[in-house]
Amino acid sequence: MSALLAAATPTTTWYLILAAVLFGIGAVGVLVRRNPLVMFMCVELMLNAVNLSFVALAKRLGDIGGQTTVFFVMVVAAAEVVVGLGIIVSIMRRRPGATADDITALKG
Amino acid sequence: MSLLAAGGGEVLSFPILTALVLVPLIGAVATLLTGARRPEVTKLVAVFSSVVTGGMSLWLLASFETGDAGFQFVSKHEWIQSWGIGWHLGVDGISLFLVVLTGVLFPLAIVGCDPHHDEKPYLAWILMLEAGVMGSFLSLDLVLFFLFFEIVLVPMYFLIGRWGYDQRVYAATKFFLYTMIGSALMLVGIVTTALLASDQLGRVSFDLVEIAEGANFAASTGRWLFFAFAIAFAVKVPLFPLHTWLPDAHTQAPTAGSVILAGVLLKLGTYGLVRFGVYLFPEAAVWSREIFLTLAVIGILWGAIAATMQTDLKRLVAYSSVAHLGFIVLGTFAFTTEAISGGVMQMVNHGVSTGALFLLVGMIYERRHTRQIAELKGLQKVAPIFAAAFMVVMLSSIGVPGLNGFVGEFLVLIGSFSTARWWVVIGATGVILAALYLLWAYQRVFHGEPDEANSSFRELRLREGMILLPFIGLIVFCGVYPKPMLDRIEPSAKALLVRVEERAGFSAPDVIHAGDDGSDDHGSGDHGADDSHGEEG
Amino acid sequence: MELVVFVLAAAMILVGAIGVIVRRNPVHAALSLVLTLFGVAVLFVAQEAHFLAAVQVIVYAGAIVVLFLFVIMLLGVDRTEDITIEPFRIQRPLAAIVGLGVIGLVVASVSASRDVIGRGSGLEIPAVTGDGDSNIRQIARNLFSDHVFAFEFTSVLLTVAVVGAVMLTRKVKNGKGVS
Amino acid sequence: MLDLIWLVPALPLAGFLVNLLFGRLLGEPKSGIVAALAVAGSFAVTAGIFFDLLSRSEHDRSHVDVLFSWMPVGSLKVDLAFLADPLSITMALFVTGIGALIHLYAIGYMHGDPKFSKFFLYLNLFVFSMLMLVLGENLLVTFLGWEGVGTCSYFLISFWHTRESAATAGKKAFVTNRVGDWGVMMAMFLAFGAAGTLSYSGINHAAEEGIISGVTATAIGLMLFIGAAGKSAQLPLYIWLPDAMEGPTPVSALIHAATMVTAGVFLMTRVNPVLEVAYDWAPTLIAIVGVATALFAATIAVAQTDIKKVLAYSTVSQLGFMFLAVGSGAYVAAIFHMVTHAFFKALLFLGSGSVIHGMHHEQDMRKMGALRALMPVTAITFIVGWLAIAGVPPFAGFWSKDEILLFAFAKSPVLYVAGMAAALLTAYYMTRQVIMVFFGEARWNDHSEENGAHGDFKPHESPIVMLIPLVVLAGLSMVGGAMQLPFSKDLHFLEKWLHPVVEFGEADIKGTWAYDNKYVLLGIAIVVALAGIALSVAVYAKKKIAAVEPVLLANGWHYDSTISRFMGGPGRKAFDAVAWADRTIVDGAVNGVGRVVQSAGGTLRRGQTGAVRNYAAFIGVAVVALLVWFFLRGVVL
Amino acid sequence: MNNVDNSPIDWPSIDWLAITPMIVLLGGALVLLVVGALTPRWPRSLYALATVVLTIPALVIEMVLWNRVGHEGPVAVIGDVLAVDRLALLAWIGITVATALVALSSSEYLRREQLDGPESYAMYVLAAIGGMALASANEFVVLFLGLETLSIALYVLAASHRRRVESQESGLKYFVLGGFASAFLLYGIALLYGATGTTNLSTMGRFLEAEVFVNGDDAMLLAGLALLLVGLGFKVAAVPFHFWTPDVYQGAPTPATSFMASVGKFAAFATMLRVLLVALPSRADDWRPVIWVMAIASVVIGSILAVVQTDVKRMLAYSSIGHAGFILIGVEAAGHAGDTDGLPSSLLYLTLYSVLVVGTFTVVSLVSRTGDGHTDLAAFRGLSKERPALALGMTVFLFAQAGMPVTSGFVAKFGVIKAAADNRSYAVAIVAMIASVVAAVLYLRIMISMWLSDAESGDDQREKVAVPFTSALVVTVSVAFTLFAGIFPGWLIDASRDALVLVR
Repeated sequence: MSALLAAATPTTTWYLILAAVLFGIGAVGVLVRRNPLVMFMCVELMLNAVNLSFVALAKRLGDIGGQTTVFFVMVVAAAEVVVGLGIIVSIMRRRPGATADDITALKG
Repeated sequence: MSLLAAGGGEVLSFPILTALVLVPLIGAVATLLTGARRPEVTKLVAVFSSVVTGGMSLWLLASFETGDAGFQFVSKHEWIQSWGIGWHLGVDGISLFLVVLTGVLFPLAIVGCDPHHDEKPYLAWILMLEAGVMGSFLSLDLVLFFLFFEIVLVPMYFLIGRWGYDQRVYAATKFFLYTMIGSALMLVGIVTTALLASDQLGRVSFDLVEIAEGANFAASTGRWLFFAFAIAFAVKVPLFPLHTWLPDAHTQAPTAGSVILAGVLLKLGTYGLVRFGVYLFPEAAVWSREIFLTLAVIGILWGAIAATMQTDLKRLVAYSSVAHLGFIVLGTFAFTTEAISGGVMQMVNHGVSTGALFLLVGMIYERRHTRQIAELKGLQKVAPIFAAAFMVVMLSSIGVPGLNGFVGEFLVLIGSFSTARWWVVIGATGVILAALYLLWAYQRVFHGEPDEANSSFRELRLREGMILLPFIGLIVFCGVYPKPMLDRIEPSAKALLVRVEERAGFSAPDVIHAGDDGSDDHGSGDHGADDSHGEEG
Repeated sequence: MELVVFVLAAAMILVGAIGVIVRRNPVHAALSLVLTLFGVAVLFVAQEAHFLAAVQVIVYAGAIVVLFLFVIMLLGVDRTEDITIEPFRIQRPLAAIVGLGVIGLVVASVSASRDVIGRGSGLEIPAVTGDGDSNIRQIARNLFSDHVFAFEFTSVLLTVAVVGAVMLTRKVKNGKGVS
Repeated sequence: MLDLIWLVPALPLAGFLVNLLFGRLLGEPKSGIVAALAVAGSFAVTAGIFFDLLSRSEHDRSHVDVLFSWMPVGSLKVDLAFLADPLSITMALFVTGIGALIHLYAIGYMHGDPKFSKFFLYLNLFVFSMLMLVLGENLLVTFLGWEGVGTCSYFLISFWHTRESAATAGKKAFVTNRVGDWGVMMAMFLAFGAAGTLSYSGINHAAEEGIISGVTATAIGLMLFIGAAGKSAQLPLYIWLPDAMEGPTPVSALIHAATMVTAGVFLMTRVNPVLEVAYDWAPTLIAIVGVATALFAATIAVAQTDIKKVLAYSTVSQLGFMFLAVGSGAYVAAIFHMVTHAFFKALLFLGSGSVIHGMHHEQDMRKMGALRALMPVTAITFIVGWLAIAGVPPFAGFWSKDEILLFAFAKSPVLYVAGMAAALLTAYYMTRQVIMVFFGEARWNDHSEENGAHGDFKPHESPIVMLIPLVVLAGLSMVGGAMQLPFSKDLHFLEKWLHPVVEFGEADIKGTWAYDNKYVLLGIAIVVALAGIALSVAVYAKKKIAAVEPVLLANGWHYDSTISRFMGGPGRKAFDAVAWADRTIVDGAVNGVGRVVQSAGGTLRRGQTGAVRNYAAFIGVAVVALLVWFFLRGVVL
Repeated sequence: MNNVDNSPIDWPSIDWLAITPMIVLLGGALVLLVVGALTPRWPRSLYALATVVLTIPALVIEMVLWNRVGHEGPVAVIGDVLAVDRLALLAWIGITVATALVALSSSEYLRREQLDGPESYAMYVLAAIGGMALASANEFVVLFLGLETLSIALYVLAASHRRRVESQESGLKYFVLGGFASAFLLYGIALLYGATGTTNLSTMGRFLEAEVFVNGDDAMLLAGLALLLVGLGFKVAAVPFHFWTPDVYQGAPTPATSFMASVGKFAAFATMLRVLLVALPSRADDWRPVIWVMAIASVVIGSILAVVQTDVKRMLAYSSIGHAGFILIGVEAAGHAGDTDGLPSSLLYLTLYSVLVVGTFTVVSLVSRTGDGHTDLAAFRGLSKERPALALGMTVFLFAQAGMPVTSGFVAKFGVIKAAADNRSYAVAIVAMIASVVAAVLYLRIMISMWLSDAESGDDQREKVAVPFTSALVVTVSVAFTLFAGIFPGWLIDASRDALVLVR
């Protein structure tokens, strides 16, 4: 059993696959949700998937650089959230309850 | 050879060709800078600069060395060195008369036509147009030529679009886009030509002479490149079936615009075919000659037939241009000295006679505010002198011997007959149709008893007469005594032909010379070709 | 052990992720997001990125999600969204293509290349020990050597964020809106 | 004297220029006098040259005067040069001579016309062009004149341009002539290709030397014949000539009877060596066309009621005779008939003009009659002309027509019979005309109102300036035959004179049955002419036989109207179809491209829905596509 | 082995001169913010002036650096993360100049629209810094940070007209899609990192040059490349990642639009060139076809969609997609082995286009009148009568965008076409030229509006177009440059050619 478990030790590839799935779910989320906030959350999911990949690869490569990159990604994510929420707040103030599908004045 | 010519040019301390381009340009700027309060000053400035340009072009004509096939008055300077683009101007027998025509036609168009509103920008655009046209005829650098060729569209666009008639915007846009699509291909062609030639030249150069002398393209490559150029010129000519922008542009353009469009702008196409098509790619030109001959002949007939059925006088003249330009293309691709010289001559002749025709139609419009043939009647009775002027110009357009139109047409046909017999047989029927549509139109407009609206038609005024006089003078002079022109055109045409024969192995069937001079016959032998090649610039 | 951790964390992550995209109420979505974020943090630990795991929890779960929730409450947009209805007919099929395509192709690519991952590592950093400090130290070292410019540059990014927030959310002066 | 040959065309040109610049200033009649003097001067110079040439030996009777090099390009060397030789001087003589007479006549005829000076301007220009035509040293100079006379003819036919029919007739003449000109151009091209020159001496020389092959010579000959058919109103291009009668009568006399229309015959004679080298069927074809035209036009003339139309169709018919001569190799006879025809046809036209003048511009013969008393000079001269054309000896027409028929018989009896039939009809319809106009009862009183004459309508004799030419021409018509009498070799003056020009092409009929029995033919000709006259007298004067004037003939076998219907119907439709195709297909394609771009844009922009989720989805799909591509590149390829 | 704990941190040497432009700009931005917050309101144009003044030392130092690179060759500084080569410097200069011009042109806009002063200018400057970092990033982390700095600033600028819903909508769209695309980009970086073990461009390039991949080993690398291209393609607004462009360009405040089109595009293309040519030249055969398709799709779709628009800003947005396609042609050419035309031609295009587009949008922003809403074709009607000089300037810009000779647009197109032809990519060249003719329709339509349309009723009641000094200056400078560079482009061509030597 333990041998079996040992053989089934998750490798980097497992992590990468998991990350890919998470990324995919995030991408789908952006496409199917209409609430801009939730869409934004899905982008965060995608970023987390990337982070997971970075960490796993860093481990595999034995390179701390991957982890450092994740750190920067988090900073960026934070900054993005601030501004993104700012935009959403300013638009929602004018048009409470608007979904992404309602905001289509510009088209064609 | 070009160096020799360049050396000859440098002796002149005055860069006449550069001045020919720059003077109208400066005139345009100066026109714009004149005060709005004094419209007559504006006009004076414009007239002055165009007259100076015209004078310079006549001086050029006077000091042109007859018998020299190469480029004269060459002005060659580095410009965009990194891309091998230079300011290279020169004039030879093929371009000389087009330059002179440009120089002469513009002052007449400026003086002879009235824009009715916004005179200042109108004059500035016309002068810019002149600079562009001059540059196109003088450029010996592919990019420089393209630059002028393309920039010409802008003033013409505004002239049609702002000072034209009711459908002007449509016509101007059509003209602009149609021509631009041709030149878009040409630009690719130009760039490719220079890049492919650079393998043999050792450096990228857009210099026409350098490429023509130094590079030899593989047959298939040359053909593609040739077509890239030829399509642009075919649109400009315009060659059937790419001609439909022309009637619209002509009809909607203000009179000066039509005069210039017919007079010189269309020649950019035929001139381009000779200078850049045949000269650069003789092999491809020979290879594709049947296509061009066929299209030219179709154009002659099609244009003539379509002209017959027009109800708008200006449109009729426009279609007649399609037919006439067909003759020039026919001559170009017949590859005989007579035909090419005739073609070049016909470019000038068509410029003079169709220019004058548009001027006259413009005068009719000024008086009657209509160009509809059906609304005009019996003008000859009330304005016999006007009718006479129209008649002379019309006969020139029909190609009656003794007037200029005949000389070019005849030389084209007789020259082409040996190498393009059946095309000539069919194309020559165009002269019948030319008589048909023009005389029919003349009959409807000038003959008959004038109705009420037409009975107050004003006779030709002195100023108008003075404008028309040079046209009629040229029409008669060139028809009676074309030798001075031919003497200057022929060496260059012959040199071009020698090049075609040498590069493409094309030779016109030898003409049997009964008795008189057989010495001119350079035949198809390589030696003879090499010898005469020496004269080429 | 590792397998168990991985499976559990993966389950958290996926459940949370799916929660984000299927929970109709944005508040619930945000809470699902927290679940995912925690799962990721767990895997960070499993991959010996202790520092990042901590930051993940603090920054993401602690700050970002809170911010989300805060905004949801502030704007009162916690209305449920009917995700059974899709106004654009092609949207869902496209989403399926995108989701499956991205997942499938990336997974396939990653699997195809699994043997060569790590080949490009020029650095032979000793295997990370169990010492928790070490990870932070390594990151710090890395941060202040190779990435010192990037690190300093984040200041610009954060300034942008701050100024941006100010610009976006300041009250509209001079009343009338123009549209 | 020969060096002054340039004066021959220069004088009318000067007259033209004077009238162009000062015509209105000079006014009537001075401008007419200037014009007439110019042509008369030209005649004087020509006469001088004629005597100069006559004084030379036969093979020295050719002189080329080069004015300047006209179109020197490549191997084409065309000079503006004049050729003075028996043929051109013969032509020039009667062109200037008859021209001068007609100018004189026109001073009277055009009296009171507001465009008096302009008429003479055109007339001078015409004479100039005609002289260029005949004196040209090469085909191109001839062509210059050729087109010039065509243009002048256009001006003069539509001289009264406010009249729609005149304007149309002018245009019709020009365009029809242009069809022929196409042939001339082709001939020039062929000749240049074969001989490398356009000069007559070069071409004829080349033909004589055998440099021009038979097939080329045939082509050149036929192409020239197309041109000649156009200019000289032969089948199938004769249609313009009857309509050309819309012009003032002096014009009809000068251009459409005496000079211009004979240019085709002149041209064919000029290049007779080429025709000689051509395949045999080529001249035969010309002869057939000629005789067919002669017969065809004669049948039409039988039923015409317009005094000038009769003469017009008769001209067509007589020109047919000339081409019959050309086709039979009887160039001297052709020229002979051309000259005599010029005399009597000019006379007839001027006479008819005098009648019209006297009848206050009435041209319908049915409204005339019994004019001989009122217009005695006109009547007598007209009768002389009638006898000449009818072929009554010893008037000029008899001799020339007989010579033609002699050669025709030598070529083929069929041609002779057809020609004789035409001659019979000629005598018949000309007699009819004379009777209708000058004899019988006066019918003009019945129609005086509709003639626009006020009150008392009475035909009157024309003024003296108009009568002088009539008398002179009548004299010439009487004695013109003397220049070539069949009785003895010594009396063949014209033949001897023209010999150097036609010696290569002239058919040799010695030894044929016809030659040996030419007096028999002479007799037959006299009988036929008299029979025609007698028949006509019986029909129109004695009214013993009912007149046969079928509508078919009056309408010219519906030939012209059929062509007109075709041009106005299917022809016009075809032209319209081209214009339509240009608008909708050629231009439609251009606009279609624009529309395609527009609609492509319209379709594409629907993808830009404005919904951000759509955008993300599209981007996502693109991502997948990109991934697929790279995956394929990495794994599969 | 003893832990490395105690060894001092191996600080990289810092080439201060190389980052002085950024520091100057950053310092200036902060001063602007602080002063703006603390002092009473300045006359508004002073902020613009201050921004321009700020760019001058930055520009001077960039010139100095340009010279230095000429003498000492290109170097990567601060631990090899920042490339100082002429590609970067040209981008920096372009960005700096464009920033100054946009700042000048927004002065009037902000006054008219009653928007805030200093923050906007600071935002431009900060975004420019982001763009500069992006353009010279030799390290994916810096690249990502620079990209995000630029992007986030642009999101804010796009949404910064708080009274226009269009502005907010464009901000939101840009933000959502931008975040979406950034995620792809980042994922791409991650996969590349996994495949190569480094995030440094030079190192990656060297590694890939040496490495041989067999049977699908490079799948991850290529997947990373694919996702990277998505991110870059999004940023440069190439089809099929262009969907945001028209909406954002139209909705954003016009000066912000011009900033996006100039600075944003310049920085994004610079980084695209650098990534592809420094890190991934050995995979050129893989990415070149993709760029090829993107280029053709961009020129065609950009042109076709542009001609059916009625809103000028939207037209120009589509035309900018077309222009991006042209630049991509240069990028594609640069991917051919031994090519020396592609990179210079792209850079030349970018340089000329960024000035051009600022000028164009400045005119648009003037014409859009109070409320920034009048950007449809009708708003331009009669401009030639009302403001002939402005109309003339716009005409020059439009002809330049159409690629007419004697303007910089021709030089730009010529360079790109030449690069394509040099690599025998004739099809691309022909398609691009034909598409540019289609695109000419839209420029003509604007010109028709300005020059050829008759006035309609109500036109005289419209607000007059005001042309303040600052905007006039921008238009004048842009026109002068457009014409000058069109007639004497030699120096720019040489400069762009110098950029061929990259830090590797």
